[in-house]
Amino acid sequence: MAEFVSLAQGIEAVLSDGCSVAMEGFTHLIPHAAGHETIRQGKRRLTLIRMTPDLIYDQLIGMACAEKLIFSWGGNPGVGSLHRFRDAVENGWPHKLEIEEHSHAAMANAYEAGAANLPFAVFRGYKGVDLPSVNPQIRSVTCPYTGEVLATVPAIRPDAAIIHALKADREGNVLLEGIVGVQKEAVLSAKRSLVTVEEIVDDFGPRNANAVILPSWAVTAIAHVPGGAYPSYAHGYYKRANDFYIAWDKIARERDTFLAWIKDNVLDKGPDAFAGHALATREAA
Amino acid sequence: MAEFVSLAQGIEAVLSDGCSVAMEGFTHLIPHAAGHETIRQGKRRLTLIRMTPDLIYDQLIGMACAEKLIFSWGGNPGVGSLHRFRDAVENGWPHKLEIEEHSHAAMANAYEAGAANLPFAVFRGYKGVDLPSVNPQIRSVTCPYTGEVLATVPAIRPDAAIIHALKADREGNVLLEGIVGVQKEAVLSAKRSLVTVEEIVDDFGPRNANAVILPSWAVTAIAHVPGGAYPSYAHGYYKRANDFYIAWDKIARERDTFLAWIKDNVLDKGPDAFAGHALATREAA
Amino acid sequence: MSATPTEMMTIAAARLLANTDVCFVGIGAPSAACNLARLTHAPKITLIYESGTLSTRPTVLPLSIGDGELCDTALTTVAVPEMFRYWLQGARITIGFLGGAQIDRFANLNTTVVGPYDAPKVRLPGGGGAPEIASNCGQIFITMAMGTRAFVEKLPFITSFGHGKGKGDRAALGLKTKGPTKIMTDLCVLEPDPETAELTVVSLHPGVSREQVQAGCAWPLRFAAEVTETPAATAEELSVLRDLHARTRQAHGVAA
Amino acid sequence: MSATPTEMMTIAAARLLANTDVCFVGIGAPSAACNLARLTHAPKITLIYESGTLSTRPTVLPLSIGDGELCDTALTTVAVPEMFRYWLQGARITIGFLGGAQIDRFANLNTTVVGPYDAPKVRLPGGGGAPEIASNCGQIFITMAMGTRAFVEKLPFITSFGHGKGKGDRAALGLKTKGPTKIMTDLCVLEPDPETAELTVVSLHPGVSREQVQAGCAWPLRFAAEVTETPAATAEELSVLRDLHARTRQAHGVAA
Repeated sequence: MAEFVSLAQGIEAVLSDGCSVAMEGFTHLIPHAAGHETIRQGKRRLTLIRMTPDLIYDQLIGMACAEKLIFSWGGNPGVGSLHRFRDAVENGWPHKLEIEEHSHAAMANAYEAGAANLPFAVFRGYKGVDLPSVNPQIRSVTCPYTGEVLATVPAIRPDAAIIHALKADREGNVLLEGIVGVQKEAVLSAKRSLVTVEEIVDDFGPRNANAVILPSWAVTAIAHVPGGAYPSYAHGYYKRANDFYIAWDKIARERDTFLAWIKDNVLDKGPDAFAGHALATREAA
Repeated sequence: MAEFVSLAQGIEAVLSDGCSVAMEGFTHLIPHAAGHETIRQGKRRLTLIRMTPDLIYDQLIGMACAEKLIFSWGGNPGVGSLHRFRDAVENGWPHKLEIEEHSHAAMANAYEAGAANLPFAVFRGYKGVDLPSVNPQIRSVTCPYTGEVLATVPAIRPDAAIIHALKADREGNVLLEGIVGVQKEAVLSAKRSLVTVEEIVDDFGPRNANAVILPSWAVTAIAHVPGGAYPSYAHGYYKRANDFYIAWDKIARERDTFLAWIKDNVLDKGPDAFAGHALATREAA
Repeated sequence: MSATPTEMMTIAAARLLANTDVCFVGIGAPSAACNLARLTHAPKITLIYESGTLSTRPTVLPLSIGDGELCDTALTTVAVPEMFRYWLQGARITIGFLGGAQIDRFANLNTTVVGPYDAPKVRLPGGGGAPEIASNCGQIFITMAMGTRAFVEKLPFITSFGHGKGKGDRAALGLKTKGPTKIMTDLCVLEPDPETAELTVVSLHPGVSREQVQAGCAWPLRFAAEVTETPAATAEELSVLRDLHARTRQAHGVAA
Repeated sequence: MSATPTEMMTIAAARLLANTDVCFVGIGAPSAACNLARLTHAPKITLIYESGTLSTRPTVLPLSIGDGELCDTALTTVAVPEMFRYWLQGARITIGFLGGAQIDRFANLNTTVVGPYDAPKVRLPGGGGAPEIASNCGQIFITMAMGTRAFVEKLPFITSFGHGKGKGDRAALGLKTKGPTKIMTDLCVLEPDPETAELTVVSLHPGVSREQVQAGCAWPLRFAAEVTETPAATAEELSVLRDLHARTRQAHGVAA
């Protein structure tokens, strides 16, 4: 059964130095508050897994939390580069970052296989492209019926998954709706999981057609962190802070502006700051 | 885009002698009216695919429509045997029936692989059991990462899928909710599909958390057949006619009582009869 | 007020269940046992039916694996492929319930055929979910009424795997789950012997003799060094179980 | 009122789309083109964004692939694994849109690195959905602004496969889809030559010369036997497109 914890307790419970973690959320519901707490706790040598590293992993990479990145698209959506990610790959700052690169289809299938407790995923992909020549984890199997050769990737089975959701009920069941991404698969593929939520409710009430519900017994810990997805968004709560995504380009371009921003906004702040961000975004919306 | 048709037109459009068809519905939403229309049209040499053949395939097998059955559990749920299925397998009446037998997990994975346009499905199954020794379609692949040997089955890719759903909107999008089974996968795995529906609406309105919506462009044809799942049920419309499942045991036990029932209730009737059945069940509920 | 043999089988099964269990429930005795546990000592037990209903809390027993009642009272309902992939194969189920037409001394089960597969004397329904329930759940509880046609020397067909030909056979296949750990019958409770995995009578239901039990089994039964008496059904167990069946009859017009 | 080069690129792409198309849409010019088509001659076109939104009808352009607006106006939204398995790999998409940092003469694309993969001069975002969009969609439309750093002689890395080294290479890989059939740039429209699959200029946007096009391309460009002029943007096309961008700016505070 999921336990209700503070964000700090939750990060301590699910992350340890050297472990692998998937912090997921596909544009929607990116667990930024949990990323900040990970920086504050000074976690090291993490294997970071995420389809789109986005600002959340740019921050972790820049703060030297990551040893390895498993990913499929490393940009600032609609804006351009992730400068901290590029600085690590191009210049080895703050240290060398090992990368394992896939396509979206490969990562989505690898999460699905992890949730299904399979050791690998099979899909039609990687035809004619160069990624298999630089990623030895991309292999193949032959169909036992047709002889067709299909691509394989290892299942994603992280030590921990961290997601942000809309609601938890008092039994610890979790609700996501809107764009639900790969979060269900991330949680089910992981050994342990932390879910930050916008609110805790008595009853989920009416739900959208594509609502995803995670039973309490499939979740390790839940922390109540309103606004915890900012500058990403929480459907029905607050909108995506597009202006912050644009501003990040300038903040993260240079090492010193990045470090100054992290000091002011992460190291010197706590999870409560997110409630204010979300409120400001909601009022602006 | 899905076309709106009568049930008779729909069966003519998606079924032809010798083709393979999956009529799915897991206890809920079994497309019985479509099964009856198939009998009336005298289709022959069908490969019938279905996890639980149930009364719907007992009727088709008894009326000599089937050449082969692909299935995973062939009983009358909570009652006992499917006598027409047994008569075909044990005694070759009305003619010999070829069978390809799987487990539920294998069939569910095979539909999933079909929907995903893969030639086969991989799963952890069939360990230590006798089915692989009598079904040469159960094979294996070796994981390219761990060396583990996993079971495989061919993807299900039927010529046609037939399902019963709750609602279609006027653009031909289809809604199922409640116990949704493998119907989405059956439709997406098939070359063409027929959906019978309880009602046609302007707007789907509020939906359950697990609603499945099939876009119009993924469906071939839609027929409006209220009550079309009877004696199965349609969530929110009418309940399962448990008494008919019990009665079927007696009807289907002997060949002559079976043939008499089919004449009176299928050959001499049309799809409209189902509206009455459903109404009676609703009133009794 | 004393329990019938079938009630005793159900009650013995219910007693083994705890609040922390996640059970994959079949129709009949398993469903009655799980809901009896939920309505007595294990109110937080998690029940899953293979139709896709997660954490369901029916007020009456379902007649089919996919009754609307199961969906209406579930936390959520998932599609059948997801049920078999993420939840069963995903190793999230602690206890799976199975029964069968036939069982052998190592708790392998047959629900497929009597006679040769290609020319069966009796064609049974087949495996359904059983083969992968047997391999993927943490452990398996079996409920079956005894009789020499059910408890047989040799199975014509192994539909789901118990302990094969003895201890170590599961591990040799790479299975990490425990397999059948308890067999609740209408007359007694059996467990695999810790050394050999052969089924062994560990308790007799009240008033049942060793001879009665042996008469219901085609192979020479082993009895544990200390065979106990299954504690009699309590008044609460019986009244909750009978109320559940009465509600079910009223709702469905038939018994579940 | 005449179109800017970027507007002309978007409008040329929009004209190719029909009511019966099912489009896998990326952010930027593809999104603008698809929604322009939907708001003009193809109101029933089906738009899919890889975040899982099926049959979406946004009133303003999304800034990200997963804007709430896409979900709010969609027929339904599916999980990302389902999107890539059932819908993209399921071969249900007729047209996929791609762009890239670099393209070669056979419409292969690079969005991964400039320089060696292990020691890149510029680390680009990577493939994302592109490798499997390129192979699984019925055909591919590419939108890219010209320039000699974008239209290059040789790619340092093939992120998504176009026509390889020429005609027949797709079939040799077992691909049954058409691959890139149209490349819309800010200056012209190119198509693979029917005999060789080499990109060939088939139409020049109004006022653009052959020399200007060649100046934007690092390899010696082929021109079709008959190069036409791309029809100028109509007043309706321009006003609908500009209204769409104005609504988007108003909604987001920034342009999409």
